[in-house]
Amino acid sequence: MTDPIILFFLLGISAGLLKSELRLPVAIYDFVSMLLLLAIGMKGGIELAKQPFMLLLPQILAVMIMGFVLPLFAFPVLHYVGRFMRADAASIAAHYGSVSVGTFAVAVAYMGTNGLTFESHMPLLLVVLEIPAILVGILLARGFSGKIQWGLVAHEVFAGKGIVLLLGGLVIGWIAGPEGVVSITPLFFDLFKGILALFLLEMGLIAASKVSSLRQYGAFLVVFGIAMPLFSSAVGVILGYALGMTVGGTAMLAILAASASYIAVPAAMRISVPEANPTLSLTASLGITFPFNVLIGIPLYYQLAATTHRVLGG
Amino acid sequence: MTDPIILFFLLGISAGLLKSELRLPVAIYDFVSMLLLLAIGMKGGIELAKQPFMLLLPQILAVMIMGFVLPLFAFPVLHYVGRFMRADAASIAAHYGSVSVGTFAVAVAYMGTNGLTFESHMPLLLVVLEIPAILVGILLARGFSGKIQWGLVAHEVFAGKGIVLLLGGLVIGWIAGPEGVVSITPLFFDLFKGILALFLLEMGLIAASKVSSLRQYGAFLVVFGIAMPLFSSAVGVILGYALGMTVGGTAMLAILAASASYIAVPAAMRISVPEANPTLSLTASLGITFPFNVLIGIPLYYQLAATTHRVLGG
Amino acid sequence: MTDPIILFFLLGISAGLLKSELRLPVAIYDFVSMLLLLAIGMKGGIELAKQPFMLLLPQILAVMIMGFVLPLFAFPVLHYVGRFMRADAASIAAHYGSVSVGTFAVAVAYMGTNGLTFESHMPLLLVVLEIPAILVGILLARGFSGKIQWGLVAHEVFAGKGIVLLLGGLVIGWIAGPEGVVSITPLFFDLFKGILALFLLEMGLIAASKVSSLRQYGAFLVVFGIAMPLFSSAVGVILGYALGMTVGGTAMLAILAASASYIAVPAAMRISVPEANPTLSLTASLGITFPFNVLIGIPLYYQLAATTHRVLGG
Amino acid sequence: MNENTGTLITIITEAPLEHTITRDIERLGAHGFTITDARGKGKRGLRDAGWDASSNIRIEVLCSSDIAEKIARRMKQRYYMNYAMVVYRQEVSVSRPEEF
Amino acid sequence: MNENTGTLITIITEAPLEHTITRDIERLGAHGFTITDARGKGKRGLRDAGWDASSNIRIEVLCSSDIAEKIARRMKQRYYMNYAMVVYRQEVSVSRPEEF
Amino acid sequence: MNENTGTLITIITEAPLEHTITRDIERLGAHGFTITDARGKGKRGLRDAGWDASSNIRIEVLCSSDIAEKIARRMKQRYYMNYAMVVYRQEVSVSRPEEF
Ligand SMILES: Nc1ncnc2c1ncn2[C@@H]1O[C@H](COP(=O)(O)O)[C@@H](O)[C@H]1O
Ligand SMILES: Nc1ncnc2c1ncn2[C@@H]1O[C@H](COP(=O)(O)O)[C@@H](O)[C@H]1O
Ligand SMILES: Nc1ncnc2c1ncn2[C@@H]1O[C@H](COP(=O)(O)O)[C@@H](O)[C@H]1O
Ligand code: NA
Ligand code: NA
Ligand code: NA
Repeated sequence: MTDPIILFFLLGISAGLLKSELRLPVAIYDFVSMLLLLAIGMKGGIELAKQPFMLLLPQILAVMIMGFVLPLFAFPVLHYVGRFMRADAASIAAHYGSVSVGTFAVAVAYMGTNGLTFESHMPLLLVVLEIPAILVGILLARGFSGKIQWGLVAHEVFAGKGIVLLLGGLVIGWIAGPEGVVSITPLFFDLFKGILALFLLEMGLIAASKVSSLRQYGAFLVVFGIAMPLFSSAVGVILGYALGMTVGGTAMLAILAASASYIAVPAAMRISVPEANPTLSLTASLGITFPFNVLIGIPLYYQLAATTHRVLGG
Repeated sequence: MTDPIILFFLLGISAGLLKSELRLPVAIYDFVSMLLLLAIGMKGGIELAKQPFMLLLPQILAVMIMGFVLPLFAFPVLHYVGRFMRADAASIAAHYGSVSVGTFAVAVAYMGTNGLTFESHMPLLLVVLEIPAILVGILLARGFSGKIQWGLVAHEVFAGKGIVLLLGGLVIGWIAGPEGVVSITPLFFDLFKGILALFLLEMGLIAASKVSSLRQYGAFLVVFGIAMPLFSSAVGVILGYALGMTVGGTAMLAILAASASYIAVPAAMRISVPEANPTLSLTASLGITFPFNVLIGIPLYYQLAATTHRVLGG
Repeated sequence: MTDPIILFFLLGISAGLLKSELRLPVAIYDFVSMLLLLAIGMKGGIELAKQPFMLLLPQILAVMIMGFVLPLFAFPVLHYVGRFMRADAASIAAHYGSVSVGTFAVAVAYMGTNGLTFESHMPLLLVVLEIPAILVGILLARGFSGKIQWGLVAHEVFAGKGIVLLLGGLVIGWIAGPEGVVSITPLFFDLFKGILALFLLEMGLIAASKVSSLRQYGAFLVVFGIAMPLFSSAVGVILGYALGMTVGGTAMLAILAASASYIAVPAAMRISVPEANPTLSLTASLGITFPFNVLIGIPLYYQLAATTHRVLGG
Repeated sequence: MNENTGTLITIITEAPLEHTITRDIERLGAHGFTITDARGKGKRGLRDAGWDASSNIRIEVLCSSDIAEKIARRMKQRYYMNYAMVVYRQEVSVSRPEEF
Repeated sequence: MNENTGTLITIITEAPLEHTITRDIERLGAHGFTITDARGKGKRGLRDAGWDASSNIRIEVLCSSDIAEKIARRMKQRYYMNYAMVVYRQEVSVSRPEEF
Repeated sequence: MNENTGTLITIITEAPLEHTITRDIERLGAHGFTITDARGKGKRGLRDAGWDASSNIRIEVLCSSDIAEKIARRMKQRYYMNYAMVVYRQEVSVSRPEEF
């Protein structure tokens, strides 16, 4: 039994490859994204209310460091092996150091479908992981000496739709608590997987539209778009295990590490590293890594986490 | 007790006639249509999974032949009695030989409300019936000698939103099966009738906007827009009975036969028979036949099917 | 435990003040408004079916008179104290004499959350209250001698989206009755509070965007935007008590009286009193009164109604 | 090609005026118009389209210079005072001149 | 600034023709185009955009006057008869002329 | 009618630049602007508006030819290199010239 949301993704890819005129209207895509972001945020916030925040601080810090470190691995590979220009390598590295909310949503659905559980503060780590890679990317492109409009960058990141809705949902869930949100459950939680299905339909169409640029930019990007998430997921698994997370939490951290941004980071890079070609990074992130993670990666990373815990004990 | 979705349709017509500024935003109309198409497709697919496909082949073939034959009846009436130009007669004939998903959705709701059942593979027959009339319409307009860009026509039909979503939904339902789709039931099935109500509100507004063109094109179009579905429904009832369908299935086939396309066929005709005036066919299909079928036709055709089965036995 | 819909409103205000790029797409705002209007109308209609219409006539008349009287209080204050031009004072007065459906929806949610009940024909009074203030506003601006295109005004008011959907919903609910609407309950009633949450998110963003005009137009508008609803709510409470309403009904009437229009009235004023500056009235209505009512007013007016009933007996 | 110059007059104004203005345009003798949704800023402040009443439309009319003159005059007389509005005109060459 | 005059050709037509016409435009040598959604009225009646098939698009192409001439001709020959369409041209000064 | 010629400068570029560019425009002395959403194709490939970041906007500014010159220059200097952008200018006659 295949999860129907994956079938929606495949339908999107197929329709896109057949050059169907099918598209989600932009307003609907925005609507669907907003609902997912708010729902994920609220889910996290509700659970967060149940535990003392201070206990999470070490995890938050460790994960933040991972967000700084991952792009530092990606950059030299892209710049020296892949022979990308400095700006392009930095921008792609930032995309892969940050996270994708869409991938996270699919992972949440995957865990639910398979009756698996994970640490409930994962949405918080999602928010935490969005940002460090952006800073690293900018510094990699400009160097420490470069003139960077940090104010603009900060506004772009923190006032961007994604963070506002995720954090806003988190706070709402936190304050309202599990009973508080009962009245809005039908829209935000009961419809979650249906809305996710529509989202994945559009993501499939978008992924398919990247095929022609893939051909243009060649094999290295394809290899990188698969190898990098594999590497990052291993880092995520090790970190999750080291932090004493459950198998589910370890898997989710691996998935976060493996996912590549396609909303927050492109917007920030376009403003702060405009000479980087956005087609390159979006082709890799949306055309290769997102489909790879959704179709193959998520169960794989879960296996990796489970095996690690079994072998090392825990 | 009137079904509220019919009341929404009447509200739309009234608001339209009162020249209210009420309109569903285009993006919402698209959204609502997508949900209906996917839901109908999935419903069909889920049931289809339960029966061997080969047993359906004879029905599929017979229904396809009906799709070829109906426009051949309509064309001479339109061309010789109605004195429409060859291209216009061919185009209108194609509209009436094909089907309307909106009418089908209302019929599904009608059957549900009244606790009636029908063969679950009806959505498959819906897809099957969309296409033959288009081919016949093009040939009637161009003749066999004419230069027709079949590639373009095929792309327009098969890559069009309607077929992709219906067939896509069908396949998703088929693969996922009844348990698979449970998680997306709240969006696609629980909201079905509410979404259909919004769709009918807009359809009422559109139908009302055709009134002025109705006046312009005269009485023949009105008579044809009612007589043709009555005739087609009779053909549908006979075929359904002959194929050994249940009363419900016979009624649904009659409804399919009686409905007139307003999405797939207009798009295909605009490309392959551009000299046909689209206002003519859309006025008939949306301004007369759709309201007639929704308000009067559906229960009527059901009665016809029930009476036929009673009289002839079965 | 704070109601999450209020938290959504606060999120909207915060995001707006932080100059976030967050916005509900226009099509989604329209969609959400339509759902709320239809749901409120239907709720009223369903209940209305249970009681003889004639018994309501006195209440309807009394409330209508309140709608004529309130702007007559507001106008001199605005014109002579606030020193607004005749047209501007008339237009603002009309806004405050009429009602806000958004405020009403929040009040419905508030009553529901707190297990409070109210007379079920309130949506009818909502419709009744929309219109008189518009007529008064126009006459205040033009005088009885002025040439007024009443036909245009009537069309703008009665064919406007708001009234058509409210009244349409009312009639649908009335005819279909409680069993009739069961099939469309998931969309219109189960999702109600979630949809309202999204609506309030956008309203928060809009309210925040009025801050700069607030600064420009000064303190009087702020004071008026709070004092006027307080005064009107007192009138509403007295009228509700005098009409023999329950505590809940009295509170709802107070809320209706206290709310200020931001859709129907601005549209009508723009056409019939175009020299009035729409920024003034919308700044007051959306920037001050709506937030005040949502955050403070609704519970306050309920207390006022409860105290009045307790003190005066009933 | 049979080609001719005509005048293109563009009106940028408040969205709710759509029906009134297109009626004006047709009465003044123009045979058609094209409308796109817009947002903008001018002396009446920001009109950001988040809201029906705060959005703009951009109306284009191809017509003779006489009719364009009449339209511009009418706009000025009926709407300039009280509504957000900008009007400008250009000469263009039209490929289907017979109708204007 | 290195600046040059070019021709701006604007085509207003039925939305479903988007792909066919942009293909035509590119084949005739133009290096780009810009499209906005529109609604309107003309000799083929009201096209009010409530409906995909009843909405218009407005295509703008910056190109040399030669290519504009070819595009106008092609539109006339292939679409005028059967589709709602209006085409007009203007001279404009372009700030990035090297490409046109 | 009191009428005057002015310059209409049109900028077609990436949607996320909206705020930065309108700020530039106002700083350079223009009193207003009008924006419509668009999609298109140019030397930086297809920008098909399915996606916020991949959609275009079309900014129109009515101003004096001096200010138009400044705007064009500023666009060239700040955005041409790294962003999808096309800029062109026309003379138009404006019915409300006092403000430009
Ligand atoms: N200088 C300008 N250039 C381009 N568009 C303008 C200009 N001034 C005003 N507009 C547009 O016309 C609308 C109404 O202008 P106004 O009446 O000046 O507020 C604005 O919302 C803009 O869309
Ligand atoms: N005189 C006109 N001025 C501006 N736009 C026009 C004019 N005539 C037609 N149009 C536009 O071109 C489309 C097709 O025109 P037509 O082929 O005349 O129906 C219409 O829907 C309008 O959007
Ligand atoms: N020749 C052209 N004619 C009209 N619009 C163009 C042209 N070239 C580019 N554009 C528009 O300008 C945007 C950016 O162009 P570019 O920087 O060439 O990619 C494109 O996405 C188009 O919308
Ligand atoms: Na990552
Ligand atoms: Na049919
Ligand atoms: Na009021």
